[in-house]
Amino acid sequence: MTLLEQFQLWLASMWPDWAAYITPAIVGILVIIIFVLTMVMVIIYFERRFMARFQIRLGPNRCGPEGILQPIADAIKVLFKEDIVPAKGDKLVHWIAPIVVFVPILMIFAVVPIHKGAILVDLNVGIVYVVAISSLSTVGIYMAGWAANNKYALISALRTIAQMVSYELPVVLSILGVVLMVGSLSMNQIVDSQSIPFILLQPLGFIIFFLGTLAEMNRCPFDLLEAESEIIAGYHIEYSGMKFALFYLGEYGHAVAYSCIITTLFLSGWRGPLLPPIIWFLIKIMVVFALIVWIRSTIPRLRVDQLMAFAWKCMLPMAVINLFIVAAEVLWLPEVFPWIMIAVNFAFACALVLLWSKLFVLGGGRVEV
Amino acid sequence: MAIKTEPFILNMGPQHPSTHGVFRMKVTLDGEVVVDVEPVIGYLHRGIEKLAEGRTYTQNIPFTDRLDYLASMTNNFAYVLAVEKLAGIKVPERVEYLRIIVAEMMRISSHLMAVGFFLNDLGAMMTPMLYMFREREKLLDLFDMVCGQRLTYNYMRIGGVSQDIPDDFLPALKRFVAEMPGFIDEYDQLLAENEILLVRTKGVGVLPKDLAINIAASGPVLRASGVDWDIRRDDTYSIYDRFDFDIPIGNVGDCYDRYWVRMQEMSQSIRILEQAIAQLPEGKVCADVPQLLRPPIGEVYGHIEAPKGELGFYLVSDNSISPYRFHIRPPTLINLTALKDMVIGWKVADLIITFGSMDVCLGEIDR
Amino acid sequence: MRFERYGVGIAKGMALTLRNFFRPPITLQYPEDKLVISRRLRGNELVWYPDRCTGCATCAKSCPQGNIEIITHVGDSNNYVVDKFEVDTGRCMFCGLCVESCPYEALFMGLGYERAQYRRGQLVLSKEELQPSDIRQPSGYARPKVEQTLPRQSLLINWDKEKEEGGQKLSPLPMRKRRKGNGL
Amino acid sequence: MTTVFNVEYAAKKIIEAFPDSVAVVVKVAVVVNSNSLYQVAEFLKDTSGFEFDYLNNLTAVDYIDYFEVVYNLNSLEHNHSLVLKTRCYDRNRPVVPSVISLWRAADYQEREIYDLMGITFEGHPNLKRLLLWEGFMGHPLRRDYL
Repeated sequence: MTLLEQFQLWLASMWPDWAAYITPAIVGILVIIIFVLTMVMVIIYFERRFMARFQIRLGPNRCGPEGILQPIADAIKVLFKEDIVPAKGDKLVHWIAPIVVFVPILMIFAVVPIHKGAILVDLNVGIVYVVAISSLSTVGIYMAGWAANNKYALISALRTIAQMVSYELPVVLSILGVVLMVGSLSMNQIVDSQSIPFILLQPLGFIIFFLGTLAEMNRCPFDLLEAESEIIAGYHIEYSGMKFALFYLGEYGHAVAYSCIITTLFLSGWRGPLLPPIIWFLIKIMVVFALIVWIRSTIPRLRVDQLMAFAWKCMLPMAVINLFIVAAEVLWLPEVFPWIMIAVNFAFACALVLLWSKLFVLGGGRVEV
Repeated sequence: MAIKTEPFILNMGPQHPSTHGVFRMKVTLDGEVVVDVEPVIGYLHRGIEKLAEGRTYTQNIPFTDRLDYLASMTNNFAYVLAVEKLAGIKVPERVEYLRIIVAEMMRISSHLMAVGFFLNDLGAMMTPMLYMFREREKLLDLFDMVCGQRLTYNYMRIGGVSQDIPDDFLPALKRFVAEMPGFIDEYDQLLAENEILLVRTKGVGVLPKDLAINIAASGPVLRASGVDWDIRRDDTYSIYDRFDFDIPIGNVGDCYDRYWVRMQEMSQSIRILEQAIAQLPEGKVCADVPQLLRPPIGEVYGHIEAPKGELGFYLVSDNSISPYRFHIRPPTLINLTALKDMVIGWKVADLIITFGSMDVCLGEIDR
Repeated sequence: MRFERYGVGIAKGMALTLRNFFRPPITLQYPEDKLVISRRLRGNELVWYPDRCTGCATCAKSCPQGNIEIITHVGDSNNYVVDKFEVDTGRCMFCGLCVESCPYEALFMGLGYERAQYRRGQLVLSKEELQPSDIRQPSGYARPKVEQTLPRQSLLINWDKEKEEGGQKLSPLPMRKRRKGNGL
Repeated sequence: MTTVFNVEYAAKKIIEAFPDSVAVVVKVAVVVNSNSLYQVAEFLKDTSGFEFDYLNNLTAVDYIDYFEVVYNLNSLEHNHSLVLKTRCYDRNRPVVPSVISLWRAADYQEREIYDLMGITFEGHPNLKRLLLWEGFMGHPLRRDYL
């Protein structure tokens, strides 16, 4: 019984059915939008300050105390900018694309449990829903790249499609490992069954999922579609004003969403001692995001063929092997000794990484033209 | 049914984050693969060669600052050496040392920029670049102390330098020389072993040895291709023969070798700086040269090993106060000749890093 | 190409960025927090002392850009009286050749560097505007006597010393200093 | 230290190989006729003892009466240098053979001279203006420009 369902039951005792049904839904949607927007603001500020310190800079510190109003100032600036549509662009698609990018990311949050019972809908296929919805925004990115009628944007759009198709597979396969252990697709149940965080039980699955999501949210070192040194800004090169802001929101919303999913799947969600669950949840999101920022500020970018090779030659086989190992363990290992499982899985993870480092060649060389 | 594809032309630049200025490339792409590159330059052309014909020899020194604005000191150096060769001026001992100290500082500073921006082109999100800017900032402070500017130094004069170094200079430089090797080690730790950097740069953008000689590549680009040629040693100018330094040589000529050669050259420059500081004599800082110099009729080609390659000045004098012909041999323009051969068949991303590893400076190319 | 080192190189790099995370940032909060600039700074165009100037126009001759315009007439005691001393600083490239060539030390480079103007016309400085004032102090470029009187430059290389000792003290948390006019 | 190749000796050898090619020998340089420039350059590049494989610098000077094209040659193997020059007297249509097939270093430098000095290099595959735009009137580095 989620909190919203309780709220609905309570309303149903005094209001007509339709109102009792619709009001909690609206309240829930508002809460989620506010949560996402606030988190995005916090995370933008956090990333800028955090990355600045990695780069021995200070970062934004002028607006408000310690610069915490910087995202708001940015938002105001971007709202008042002129909205430019390329003369030869596809105007309708150009207009729709930011929405198509942003809406699916909001929809992901419907199944993220941020507290015990605090979930908009406890779908019994929650994680499948996440996978399905999150790849929708790729369509939006492709639309944006197509509509801009710009060659950089087109290259970016095609890169997105290739990247998303490649990285969706290892991500899904590593999720399956978690699902096998839990025995359910519901996000609530996944959290409930993590008395030990799955990052310990499935280190390899975590690594694959983490790298795969880095690629899916277009973060360094897989940020090929907006590689600013090659194709400048990629798909949003011709966007300005509020449309650009939607892409920006979408990008960071994606980061928040995937931080939430990683937290839920591998870091035991809102569970934790002493502190209230919501605080634990936020702390874990921030830790995951800090890791992402740290990686972004250190590592150079991969090339497009190396990116593909990494997905198909390294991550996909590893994810399959990981799935088989987990399945075998779930089948044969007694559940009372999780420590054995942790040791075995760590050993397997190390062995596989070493093996793949030696065996596999990343990407091709020169093409004869 | 076979899918029909056709190459398309991508216009990179003049406004592009990684063209290091206003450089434009007409790139023909087949998907992501580069089929053809045509560099288009001239967006920063200021006609310095023509301007110099109407100014005196001393008045031309500020113009040389504006060639390769990341290495103004060596530009000054090359020009004054050429004029001194033309006019037969002997400079005092202290001046030779001062010039070599600032020129080697300039080489470190320029290589820091080159490597930093090369890594930025690789997509390392500014971090290594800002670390290198930190070190460069220390050097710029010292240049500022010596000559009052941070970018366009105008420090050298015909027959000497404009002013002696202040008292604070040598202690600060000594401290820099002591600290810098630690930072070079740090950069190595950050990136030299980084797998992604190796995957991206090894074997990419190879400039073979014979081609490198044929296009008269110079500087780190030539040495990375395995040619043992450094004008500081092979055509010694000033007093470089008194110092003990090694010349790092690459063996493949790929982007990684160019990066590696630059990193090694920084260490070698620090060795030269150590020796020069230790030997620095006292004395005058400028020879007696008339304000309006009239060199005898003749011509001279003076070249030095600038950070980016062989910087040459071809001067023709008609015994008047201004040069009759003032020609600059820009190293990076001539290095660029090979760009097309190096990138064809590689991806767009490789085009960017190959271009970045050549360390071009548009102020010098367009003049 | 292979990942032959099992990600050790990447881990080393990440360790280094983390180390830099705990180093003090080297940026300064410019309008509130200023460096002591070089004693020889070639800033703020020129500072002109009319009492020392003899109107010989050596500076005008030495200027590579031909920016300095001098008009003189012969005065009572058979000297030059400067009628017009005008510098178009929009074209000035701060080479300092005019200051070096001045035989009577009447011309100095300035110490200021905040010289933005709204109109190009404001960049043409007349005789009165070139004279020393509060914002127009002479620098020690090519003038060793003036140089000795100026404060020591704060260098980044001396990052552990205070400003008075020629350093640029970096603190790990520079934002602790409260600023006035904290503005959105 | 790069030694300067003996100009007299070089001129003698060139005359032995190609009679009538050398116009005049000045103190620092061998001046050859422009129509035999390519052969001389090829000779200097490929003959053992010379082996000038590195073209340092290529420029042109406008002496009003004639244009002088200057080739600063260098040999990385023997570490010696030589200045080769050629002159063209036709002010309206100065033509010099291109050496791009010997030294590709001449590519941009010949284009630059064509652009700024107006000397046509015969045999250059891509002789377009380099620094100035197509359609620019005149050649700015000539002494009579402006």
